[in-house]
Amino acid sequence: MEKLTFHLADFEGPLDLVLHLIAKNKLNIYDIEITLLVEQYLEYIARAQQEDLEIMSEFLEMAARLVYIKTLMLLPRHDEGEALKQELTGQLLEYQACKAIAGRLSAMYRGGDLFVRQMQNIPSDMLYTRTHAPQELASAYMLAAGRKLRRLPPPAESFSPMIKREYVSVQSRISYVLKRLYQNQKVNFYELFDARQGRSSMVATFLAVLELLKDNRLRLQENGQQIMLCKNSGGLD
Amino acid sequence: MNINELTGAIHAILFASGEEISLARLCEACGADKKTVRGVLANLQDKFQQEGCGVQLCDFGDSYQLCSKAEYAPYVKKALDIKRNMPLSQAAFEVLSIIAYNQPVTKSFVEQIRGVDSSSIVNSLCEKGLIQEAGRLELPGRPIAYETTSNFLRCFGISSLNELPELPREASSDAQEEEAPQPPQT
Amino acid sequence: MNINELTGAIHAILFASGEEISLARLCEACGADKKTVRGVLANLQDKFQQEGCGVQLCDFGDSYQLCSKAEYAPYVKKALDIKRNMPLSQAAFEVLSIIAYNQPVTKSFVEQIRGVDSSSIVNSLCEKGLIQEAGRLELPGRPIAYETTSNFLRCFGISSLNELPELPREASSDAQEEEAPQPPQT
Repeated sequence: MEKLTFHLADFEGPLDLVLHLIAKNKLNIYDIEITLLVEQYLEYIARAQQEDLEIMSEFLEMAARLVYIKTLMLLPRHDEGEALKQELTGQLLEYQACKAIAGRLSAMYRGGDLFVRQMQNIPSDMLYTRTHAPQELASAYMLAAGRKLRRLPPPAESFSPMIKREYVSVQSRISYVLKRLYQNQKVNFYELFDARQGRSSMVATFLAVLELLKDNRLRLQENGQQIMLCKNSGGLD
Repeated sequence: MNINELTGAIHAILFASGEEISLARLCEACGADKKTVRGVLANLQDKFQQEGCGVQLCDFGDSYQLCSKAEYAPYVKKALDIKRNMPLSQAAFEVLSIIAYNQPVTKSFVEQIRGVDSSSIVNSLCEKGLIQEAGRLELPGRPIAYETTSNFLRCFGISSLNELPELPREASSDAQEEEAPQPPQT
Repeated sequence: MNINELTGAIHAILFASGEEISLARLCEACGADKKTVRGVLANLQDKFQQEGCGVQLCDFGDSYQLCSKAEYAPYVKKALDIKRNMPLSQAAFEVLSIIAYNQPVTKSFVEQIRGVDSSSIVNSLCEKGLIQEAGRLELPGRPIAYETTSNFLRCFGISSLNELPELPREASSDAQEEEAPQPPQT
């Protein structure tokens, strides 16, 4: 890497720095070569750190994010890594557009050259004469301060866009059930389910059991109130 | 600079200045001598006297000021009065309520609760006679504290601050313990 | 009131008010209908364009304001002893452009796009009167939303947001539909 010719303060933020590195290395913004980017980004941060220790947390956060993406990309299946990379691309494009517009606005700006007047000093009574219900004050106060004061958790739906819906595949639960059976030969049906795993997992487990039954991979045995799962070959009868 | 440009420049200066401005200053800013500038000012004065012009040039000997013509004062007053009586904005209500429930409080207390700069709103509430300065607090920087006025009581139809609606209990108790800015006085 | 008087009155109001004033308020103050007042404003605008006039009429769609002509800025600055005013920073233009194209938006939306804390810039743009509070959004925490002001329009020499430069095509189509944080309101 060539000698540092710029400083952290030259960049508006980590996205700006990433855009700079992408341009410098002629990387494809739609399919970023993450290893190269991480390498250069980290090197840059390390050098900047030597020069001045004041590195904004946002720059470090981006470093962690890039490293995480790189790690995911090393996995045999890197769906999540791809998704995060695309997210980064989207953010970079958005920020690039923002920079472009900012440049154009700055060329249009002539705010410093137009002067307006102060209101003419006319003897005028500015006293507010309308009337309001006192309750308006209380609600305004709750609006202004309530955000920090309220202990009630916000309704769940307000977070719904933020929470990724979790999908558990039936295939993964089939291997889970089989694994339990190979270990223990028989398993309590109910023990396969754990509410803490979430609804999706429970549904998938149930479907997995049905699937295995259909394929004659296991049998159900009625044992009083208990339902036992048995391996087809050499299990209990 | 030709005479038209000079006239424009002097007009612009008088307009933007608001206050009266001395002949010497006009000359210096435009790089013209007194005689020329006086000539331009006389022309401007004539021009403003035409019908359909709302402003006039006041000549105070060796300083000058633009102001609106006296004959239009009733219209000007009416326009500004309408503005005075525009209902408070939501932001203004928020600031007013924070001051009402915590008074006397500083502007920075208000800003810490709202999380945004609120100077201009505080100023306009003062102008409207809904809040007033209540001395300075014994805090670093001796900041100005604000309190509500009697016009505030009238506006909300109550006779004392005790009649302010109660806040939900949780909110008021949390407010004291959580917010960084403590109400500066109790 | 004849048309000359009306023109004078409107001119006087615009001059005295200093800040922008809505068409409705002008009508109410002068007791004239919108069409007539619009006509008078158009005449004033023409008249101000003549040489030797230092001011211009800014049209913000349904409100109006007088301001000095940009060409006379050097003289005004010199006369009023205004130091070379600090130009806006690159960061300020970024924040302004995000707010201008997505308004009303919250501070955290701005920060999501820029990837850095932007509080102090948002506050300083408020102080400069380029943006203002636009109520609170119906989102968790009821965050304050911001919008651009008519002062913003004036500073960029446009009379409505439609006159803003178009977004770069590539980025706008790609970025908006996918990862971009959605504007909190549609």
